[in-house]
Order: sequence, then C-alpha cells, then structure tokens
Amino acid sequence: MIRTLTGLIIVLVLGAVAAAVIPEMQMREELQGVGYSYVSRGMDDTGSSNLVTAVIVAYRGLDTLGEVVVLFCASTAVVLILTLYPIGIKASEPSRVVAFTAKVLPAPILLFGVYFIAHSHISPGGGFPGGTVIASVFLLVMLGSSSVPDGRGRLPAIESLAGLSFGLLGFWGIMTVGQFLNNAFLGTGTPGTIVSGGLIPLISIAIGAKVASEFSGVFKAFRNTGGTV
Amino acid sequence: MVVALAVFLPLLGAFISVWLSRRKPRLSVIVSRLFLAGGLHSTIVLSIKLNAWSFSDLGNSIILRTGVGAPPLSINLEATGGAVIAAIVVYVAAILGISRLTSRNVKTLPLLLSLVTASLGLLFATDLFNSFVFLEIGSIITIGLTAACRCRRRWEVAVKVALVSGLVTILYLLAIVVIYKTTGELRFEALGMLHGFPALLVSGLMLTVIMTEIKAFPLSGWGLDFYEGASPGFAGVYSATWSLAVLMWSAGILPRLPIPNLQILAWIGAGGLVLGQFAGFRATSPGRMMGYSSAAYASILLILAGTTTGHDYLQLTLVLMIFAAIAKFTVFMLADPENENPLKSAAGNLLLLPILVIAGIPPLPVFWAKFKLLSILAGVSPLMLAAVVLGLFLEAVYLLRLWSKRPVRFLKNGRLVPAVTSLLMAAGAIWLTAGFWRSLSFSGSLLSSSTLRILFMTVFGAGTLLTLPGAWNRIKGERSYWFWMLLSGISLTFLPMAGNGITFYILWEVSAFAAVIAVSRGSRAAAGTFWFAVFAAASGFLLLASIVLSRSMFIAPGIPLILVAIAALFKLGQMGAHLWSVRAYSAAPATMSAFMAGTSSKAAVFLLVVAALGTGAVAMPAGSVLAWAGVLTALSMAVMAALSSDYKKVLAYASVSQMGYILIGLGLASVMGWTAAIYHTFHHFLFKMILFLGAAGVIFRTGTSDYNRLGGLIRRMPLTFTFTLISVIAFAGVPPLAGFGGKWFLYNGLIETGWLPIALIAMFASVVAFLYAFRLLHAVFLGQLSTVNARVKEAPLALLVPQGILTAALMLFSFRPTLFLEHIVPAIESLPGLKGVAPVINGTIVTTPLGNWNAWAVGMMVMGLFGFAFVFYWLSGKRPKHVGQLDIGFAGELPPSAEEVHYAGNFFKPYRRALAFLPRIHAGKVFSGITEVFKIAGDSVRAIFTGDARTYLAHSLIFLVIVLIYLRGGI
Amino acid sequence: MTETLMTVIVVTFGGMMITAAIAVLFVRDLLSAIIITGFVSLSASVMFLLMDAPDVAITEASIGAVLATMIFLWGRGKIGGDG
Amino acid sequence: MSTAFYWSIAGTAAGLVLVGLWGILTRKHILRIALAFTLADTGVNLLLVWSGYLPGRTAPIVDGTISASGITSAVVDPLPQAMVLTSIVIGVAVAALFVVVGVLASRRTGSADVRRMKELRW
Repeated sequence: MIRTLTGLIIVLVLGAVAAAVIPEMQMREELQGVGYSYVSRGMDDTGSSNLVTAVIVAYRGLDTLGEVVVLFCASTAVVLILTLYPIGIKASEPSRVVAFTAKVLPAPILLFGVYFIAHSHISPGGGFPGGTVIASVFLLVMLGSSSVPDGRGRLPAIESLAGLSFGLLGFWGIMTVGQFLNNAFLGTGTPGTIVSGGLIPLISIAIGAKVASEFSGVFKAFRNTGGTV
Repeated sequence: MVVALAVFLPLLGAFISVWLSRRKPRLSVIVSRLFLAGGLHSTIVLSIKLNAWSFSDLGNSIILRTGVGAPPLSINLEATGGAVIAAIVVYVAAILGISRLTSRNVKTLPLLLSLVTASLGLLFATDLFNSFVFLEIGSIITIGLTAACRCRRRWEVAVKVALVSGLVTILYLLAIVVIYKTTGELRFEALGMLHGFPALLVSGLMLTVIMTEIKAFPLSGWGLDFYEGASPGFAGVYSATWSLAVLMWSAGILPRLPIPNLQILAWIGAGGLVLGQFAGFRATSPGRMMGYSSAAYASILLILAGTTTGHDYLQLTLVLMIFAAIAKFTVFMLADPENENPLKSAAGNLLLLPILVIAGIPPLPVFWAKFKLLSILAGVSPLMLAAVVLGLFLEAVYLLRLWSKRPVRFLKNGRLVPAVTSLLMAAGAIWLTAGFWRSLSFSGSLLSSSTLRILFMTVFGAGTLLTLPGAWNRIKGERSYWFWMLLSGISLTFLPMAGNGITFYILWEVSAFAAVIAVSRGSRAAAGTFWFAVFAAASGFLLLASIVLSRSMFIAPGIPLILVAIAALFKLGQMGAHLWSVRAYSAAPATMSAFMAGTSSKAAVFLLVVAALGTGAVAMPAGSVLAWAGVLTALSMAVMAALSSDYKKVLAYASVSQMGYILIGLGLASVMGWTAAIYHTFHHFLFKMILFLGAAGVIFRTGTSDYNRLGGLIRRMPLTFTFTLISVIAFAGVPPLAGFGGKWFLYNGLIETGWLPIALIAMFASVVAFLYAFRLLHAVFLGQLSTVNARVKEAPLALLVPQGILTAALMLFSFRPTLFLEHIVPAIESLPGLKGVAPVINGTIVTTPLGNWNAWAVGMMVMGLFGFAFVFYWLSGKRPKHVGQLDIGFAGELPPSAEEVHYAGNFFKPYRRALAFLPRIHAGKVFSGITEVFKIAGDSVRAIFTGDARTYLAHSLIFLVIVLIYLRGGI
Repeated sequence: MTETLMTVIVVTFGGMMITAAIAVLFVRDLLSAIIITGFVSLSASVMFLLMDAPDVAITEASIGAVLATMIFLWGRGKIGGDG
Repeated sequence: MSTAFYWSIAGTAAGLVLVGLWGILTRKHILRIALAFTLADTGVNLLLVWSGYLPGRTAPIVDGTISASGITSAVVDPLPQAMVLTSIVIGVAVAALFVVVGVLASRRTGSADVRRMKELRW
C-alpha cells in the first residue's frame, strides 16, 4: 500500500514537472523539419507511394535493419533459452473446432500476409505485420496438429537466407552507389504499380520471410518439451 | 565500404551462424571467427586511414551513408578516430571471448556476433533514433546471453536487466517525442536546436537514460547485480564490447545536452564517485567490486563531460574507457568458470596487471588520463578534486583487496586471453608514456643541492645493489621477488633526478607498487600486503593531489604542502601508519624487509626535504608539529620494539622509531637540525641494512623470527653476530659509533632552538632504544642455543658480504665522520631558509655551540678501554658454564610455557611494569576507527541497492524528477 | 464524420483506455489483466487509425494486440497464479 | 475543436505512460510488470504518432486523390509513424524475451514475485 502510494506520488510529480512542456508542444499547421522533405521528395526519391514505407525501407533503412536485428536477437534468445530450459507442454489432441479452423483458415490468412508484404510500397502494411500474419498461420497449423511440426533446420535456413539477402542488398547498394542499403539505384519505376519503389518490394519480402520464420521459431520453442529443436 | 564491412560483417556472420550452428557447430565457430577477423581487419584499415593511433586527431572521421538521400533524411554512420579504436577493442574482445561463450552452447554465436554489430553501430551512430535501435539490440542480447550462460543467479540478473532496459526504452522514446516535435530533426545536432523547457526536459530524460545505461551511481544498482551475478565469461565480453560502446556513445551525447551549465554533470559525477566508491569499499564479492569500479568509470565520464571539451575530452574518454574495458575483460576472463564462485578463484598472479590498470597506477595507460583529469579539476574546483581523489583512492582500496585476497591459481587453459590483453595494456602504457615523455623531466631540479642528490642516489643505489644478492636466498613459501625489488630500487635511484612533480610521482609510485608486489610474494604476506598497498595508494593519491594543486611547480605552500607531509609520513610509517610498515616488514621476504626499512623509507625523507625546500623551509608551526610527531613516534615505537618478541617486528618498530629522529631534525628547520636529519638518514641506512640483512640470514637459516625459538646463535653465526653487534651499538646512539653523531647534532639543534621538552623525550626514547637493542642481541645471539638450531650454518655469503661492506663503511664514517660532514654541512648551509649556526669542521674535530666532537679521539679512547676490559676479563679466568636450553633447575615442576623457560622470555617484565604509566599509544585504533567510519558510510550508501529491481527503477525516476526540478529552478 | 464526433470518440476511448490501464494494475485476476491490456492495445490501434496512421494501426493490431497478448497468455500458463 | 481532439489524444497517451510507470514501480507479479511496460509502451507510441499528427490531413500514402504538388499540405508526417512501427516491433520483441525470462525466473525461485528475486544486492 505504501509502495503503491509512493509510486503514485513519484509518477504524479514527474507528470507535473514534465507538464511544463505542454505550451511548447502546440499543434502545428504545417509539416516541419525532415517531415516536410520526406513528403515533398519521397515519391521522387524512392518510387514508393506509401511514404511510411519509403521512410522505413528507403530513407531510414538502417533503422529497419536494426529492427530486424532486434527481432532476430530476441527470437534467437527466446529459442535458445527455451531450448536450454524446456518448459513446454505436451501438445494435446486438438479439439475439432481448432482442427477445422486450422484446415480452413491458413490459406486466406496466408494470402493476406503475402499481400501485406508485396504491397507495402503502395498500401498500408509491410514486412513486419505481414510476416507476423504468416507466422500466425504457422501457429494455427501447429495448434491443429498434435505434434510439434518438424521444421528442423528449415526455419533457421529461411531465417538465415532472408537475413543474408537483406544484408547483401545493403552491400549491393554500397557497391553501386556507395550508399549502404540504398535501394533506388535500379530506378524507381512508376509509383503506384507493383513493380516500383526500387528494391523496396525485395526488401519487404526479405523482412517478411525473416519475421515469419522467427516468430514461427518462437512459437515452436514455446511448445518445446525438451526434444531436439 | 570499409565502414560498412566493419559494422555489418559480424551481422552477416550472425545470420549465417543461426543456421550453421545447428548443422555444423564447429564449422560455425570457425566461420564466425572468420567474419570477426574480417571485421577487425576493416576496423584496423579504418584506424590507419584516420591516423587514429596518434591519439591526436580523434575527431577525424569517415562517413558511411545509408539508405536513400542524405542526412537529415537518411542516416549516416560516422567512424571517428576514437570510435574506431574502441571498435578494435570490441572486436578483439569478441574474438578472444568467443571460445569462452560458445564452449557450452554454440547457439549463442548469433547473439555474440550481433552484439559486435550493435556495439559498432552505436559507436558510429549519428542519429538519435538509430542509436535507440542499437541500444535495444544491445539490451536484448544482454538479457539473452545472461540467461543463456550457466550461472546460478542468471535469472534474477536477466529479469533486472530486462526491467531496467524497459524503463530506459520508455524514457528515451519520450525524449525523442519531445525532440522531434520541437525541432523536426533526429540527428544528434537536434539536441543543440532545443530551447526553453523542452531542452531541459530532454536533458533530464537523456541524462537519466545515459546514467542508467552506463551504470553511474546512484543509478548503478542493476549494473552491480549484473556484474556479480552474470557468468564471468559473458560479463567480460560485455564490459569490453557493449559496455564500452555505450560509454563512448554517451561520451558523444553528454556534451551536447542542452543545459545551461554542463558543469553540473561534473558535480553529479564527483558526488556519485565518492558515494559510490564508499559503497564499493564494502563490497565483498569480486564481481560486485568490478561493478562498483565500472560505476566509478561512469562517474568519471560525467566529470569529464562537465569539465573538459574538445580534444582533451575525446582523448581522455577514449583512453580511460578502452583501457578500463580491456582490463576488466581480462579480470573476468581470468575467472575460473568451473568454480562455483568463479571470480573468487581467478588466477591470482595474472590478475595484478589488469587491476593496477583499472586503479590507474603509473605508468599504466589509465594513469595518464587520470592525471590529466586531476590537473584539469585542480583548476575547476578544489572540492571536486578532493572528491575525485577520495573516490579514486577508495576504488584502489577495494581493487587491491580483490587482488591481495586471491588465492594463487593458474588457469589450466586460456592463457591466450591474458597474454593478448596484457600485451595491449603494456603497449598502451608504452605508447602513452612516450606521448607524455615531453612532460617528464630528469634534470634533478627538485633538489637544488647536487651533494644531497648524490647522497640520496648513493643510498638508494647502494641499498638496491647490496640487498639484491640476498633476494636469491628464499625460504620455503616465498616466491621469486628479486625482479620487483630491483624495479623498486631502480625507480628509487632515479627519484633524486626527477625534475618535476609528475616525474617524481611516477617514480615514487612505481617504486611503491613494485615493493607491494615484492612483499606480496613473501610466505606470510597475506596479512601485510593489503595494508601496505592501501597506504602506498593513500600516499600516492595525496602526492598526486598536491602535485596537481601546485600546478607545474613541485610543491606550493598551504594545502599541497600539508598533503605532501602526510604522504611522506605515511610512507615513513609515522603517525600510526606503522600499521602498514610493521606488518609489511614482518610479512615481507626477509631481504625485502631490509630493502624497505633501510633503503626505500629514505624516499620519504627525500620527499620531506624537497617539500620543505620548495616552500623556503618548513614554517615554524608546521615544523613543531613535525617535531612532535617525530618525537612521539620515536618514543612509542621504541617502547613497542622493546616489548615485542619477534625479530623482524622489533626491527620494524625500531626503524619507525628511528625515522622519528629524522623528523625532529627536519622539523627544527635549522642547519643543525638538518645536519642531524641527513646524517641520521645516511647512517640509519647503514646500520638498519646491516641489522635486517643479519636478520635475513638468521631467518634464512633457522626459518623463524620468533625470539623464543632463537638464542645462542653467536656460536653458529659469529660473523652475523659481529656485524649485528656493531650496528646495534651504532644505532643505540652510544659513542664511539655513528649513531652518536646524529643524536649529538639533534640535541644541539633542539637546545639551540629551545625545544627542551622534545629534547628530554628524545633522550628518554634513546634509553628505550638501548633496551631493545640489548634485548635483541641477547635473545638472538646470546644465551643458550636451541636444540633445533644446533646445526645451523653461518648466513650465506650473499648476505654476509653486503653486511661486511656496510659495516666497513659504518666503521669508516664512525671514526672519521668529517669525511661525510665536510661535504654535507656546506651543502646544507647553502640551502635557502635554514636558520641557526652550522657545525664547524676542523680536521677531525667537529665544533658546535655545545662543544667539540672528536670522533677519532673518542673512538680510540673507547676502543682502548674496551680492549683493557677484555684483557682484564680474559685474565680473570672466569668462564661461563654451558647450560642447555632445556636444562632447567626447577625442582620437579613443569614450567608453564616456553616463554617462562627461555632466557629471553618476558625479558623486560620489570620495564613493562615501569613503563605502564606511559599512555598506550594505539595509533592502529585511529585507523581502524577511520576504517569503521568508512564502513558505516559505505553501508548506509549501499543500502539503497536493495536488490529489488523496482527500487532501481524508482532510483532512475526519482533521479529524473530531481534533475528536472533542479533544471527548472524549482517546481 | 465530424470533428466533434471524432473528439467525442477519442475522449471516450481515452477515458476507457486509462481506466482499463489502471484496471490492469489492480484487477485480481491475471488473465483479465492480460485481456484488458490487449484491449488497450486494440484501442490504441483505433487511435492510430484516427491519427491517419494506417500502417501503424495494422502493425499495432497484429503485433501489439494479438501477438503480445498471445505471448502473455503463454507466460501466464507457465507461471500461473495471480498477483 | 480539433484542438480538443489533439490534446485528448496526448492526454490519453501521457496518462497511459504514467499509469504504466506507476505499475512498473509498484506491482510485484512479474507478468503484471510486463503488462505495465506494455501499457507505457503503447502510450509512448501514441505520443510519437501524435507528435507528427496534423489535424485535417490524410495518411501519408499517395493515391489518386492527392496531387503531387499539393502533397505537402495534404498528408501527415510519415517519420513518426515509421518510428512507431519500429518501436512496436521492438516492444513486442522485448516483451517476449521478458516474459520468457520472467517465466523461467519465477520457476526457479518458485514465485513470480519480484521481491523474491533479490539475492543480489548491496
């Protein structure tokens, strides 16, 4: 109780002190700083009509590479820890509803995920949510069967390949225009079409594959009962 | 291109190894090493391109552009000279640490490789959000590897790290919101565009983030737990990769914080340094000590950020951080992973170098940076200087404890790591010493009188040479120490040549710590070494503080002089500091004791002489303080010597007691007093060396220094006895031998100045001195020979020859003191600022206001009388009856203990009773009192680290609130 | 959709989210807490949509709301207990 | 009117952050702390998007309704959205790892109470 109150006081004082910043954070009417440049030049520079994707994959591709590495490290760590200290439960026979769902839903969900990834430069979406959606298909399939799917080596192989291709795409940029992760050197195409945005679609696919395989690996590790993974 | 390879090659390796480590574990390790080697190669190429090794153009950089467009739209990675050097350290640590980390599980490889990329990314980052991403990678890998390594408390540590990094994430993102919202920018430069309250809010948030990340006190709780609980293998790799990167990144951000007065950072750092190190002083676990030490370095970073700018800042942070990282890495790598408590069983010998590096002992690389920092602080605020010196001293204390308590063990394998890192540290020492070479001076200008300079050099040089042969005779349990003794002696010998404060300080410290190491190699060293090291460190830090306070010239009057005086007193073993000297003398290898008591204690006399001259002369009040300190020590230590029954302890107390006379002489600040002091310095060197070398011989042959197990050795070791007898007569201050001269001048000086009480006490003390000298002769050489020692041989020649040489010199100067005085007295007369009249030398006669002293005539007379008495004794025909040591005349009664039976047992029972009125001076209690206060302070400080992770989070938030309120200037 | 309506929606949503957040801290049952957190994330995703951030909304819904909730549920299954 | 909309989002977000921090400081069940982190994270993400939000505009996706010349006055700032995407993924990655570590830690100590995890201290 005392702790709860003390915590509340600390937090409230922090809020009160920081509230002095409010007058300086007024609503703006116009884009400012780099935001303006992104919007005004984005399409010409990258050929992506989704400016968020343009920022993520093209301008600030390094952040995204970092983000991929974050996810990569987290999933590697989770899989590693759960491999060393397995605490999973034996998969029980799935209920009929689950089994049915697991048969019916994967295909449309998969399609949905692939769409997210492939159209990231045109419409909302991208490699991360797309990859997650695909991984949920894996989860669904896993839940629908009584055994842990034997993806031995295949998931890590996909993960490796996807990561490597992202990295090598980065080096390709350096070798052609001297800029790491540049993806506009092949031309940017007509914005709004599927083959546009330079390498953005390729990078999105790599990210999607990587995210999907990583989350799938994590799901598998969650169910690991101590067998080999 | 090269930058991209340097940063991202390990990442490609990580992507490959995640798959390969499942298929071909061995191959994956090899492949990973190849990728790391490739990256290392790239960083080295970068460092050469940037000319980073000169440590002078650290701001130069090579830029890697990424993404599309140019900043601020895209993100650059900027490889500056400093960052590249840090990157090389990261690579080296990763390559060396890889086998340790993967020995249990190869699947940690991707994480280790990614950690390298994250470290380099952070080192080269130029963008706030980009840094955030790299910071997150690092935190995740830290959590993952902590949890994956085999160590009992890994889960607790992992949870704490995860909680703290979660909070850091939130605070950092809040800062980014404010920054982006108000400036529309995310590069580091955006921090400079902030104004008004957003600037303060961002500063508070960033400061909290940085201080939590670099584990600066008081936000260091999680770091302490991490270093204590994580497996040493990972903790080592962490400290030299990720931790180093975070420190260097923070070093880049801190000066950019948009706060009106950056100096507040320095105050936060200085306060944290003192408080944090008080807490560290109480740490018991080695891992935790390393944690506290890293908190010290974090605080130092804050201090640097608040007080230095530009090139100094880059250079100092780089040197401090990389060498501390290498050293810490080495310490952790030396831990024995098989042991339940790995760091406690670290390889003891190899631990020394990294620990001395972290503690900043000259001429090791970190020292140079610390020295420069302190010099800068002296100009900023003496209070801050005092805080930092105290903090660094406390850090040195627990680091030395860490080393001195280690059992000696060698690693079964893995010598490669210490070999490589030691090489790096040594190279750094040489490199930096070479860089600072111009600031050193060997002109000898600290002491203007060349005669005195030559005198001191003779004492130091001769002392070293004469003890060196003895160091080859080691008793059981002692390890080779001659090298360290020689090193100590060589630095001492050059001490009088020092031309400025810093040169003096370096020689002084090298000598002191070489002596510490030599002492630590004795068979009973454990007890003595630690305190010796602590006082060595204390006198070193005092000296350093006085040097930086005096600025360039050696000693300035006022506080610096007082600090120097205290440093010298510590070194002399005066004023309660006998705590170390007595322990160290009796714990050290026997010959080492001779070296320390006879030779290296004179370094403190030299320091006092220099200090007194630097300020004209010792001012009257200071002089009388010195004299009183001297006379009280002389008396109390003489009493202690008389009551002690250990050969080496007696000699140790006696040494300290004799040093008291020198203090009185210097305190007189008159020509007569100084003549006494210098005279006594030289002759004390002669006879104390003889005594201790004699003791070394006895101990070497009998294996003991206990009076109760000695006795009657006159027949087994007649030569040693003869030398000892001569020197005992000499130091008892009886005519005709040399000890008398010193006292003669001293009483002259005291009476001349009118310090009669001191003169009386000093006289009384010399009576006591006679008692212990008498007892020493009796207990060791006279009386009955113990059956155990019935077959001992005369001391080895390596000890006897030096004694013979010294005795010859002693006899020469005893009978012809003018040979010595005719050089010394003019030299002292020519010194500035000394008052009073000088003794007049005329042929063999020395004339003082109290009368003439003709040593030659007196000597001849005494010799004549002695010969007469001996002839008379011989003719009288009475011979002593030989009685065995166990031949007791008690009638059927068993004696209670050996002490009662032995001739020398409780020798001074009557005097002990007679002297009971003297106040028992337990100066040791003063120091244990100080220690106690420190302990209480440390305990109350470290109580904030409750171990509850949420408390650590609360620390960060409360700190943030306080900083914000401070910056706002109130609520 | 008028601005007034949007404001009303946001204020209602905001109030609910904060109430729910406080409930997460104090509700006895851990399962409820997890589900309420998922609800907060989902509401946040709606707010992202209102702030013209469809990419973020999709990501928050699929990753922040669904995936995170699943992970928490898994964790609860392994630890059990309330608190 | 849009001012009210604008500030109510900021208020909600800041409130979530503060409640999250409060929970982090005071809850003792390890998963509940993780939930509190998620709340604070959500709040911060809302604040980030909010920092680039301009009322009355559309999403930063160019389609037929926006002319290339008037685009700078038609869409909101894409950068904060990009950052939030990154931040969400990072948040969930950290949360997953935290949950796994927390689960194992509580299985080792026999309790999910963080107060029991303070063998290391001082």
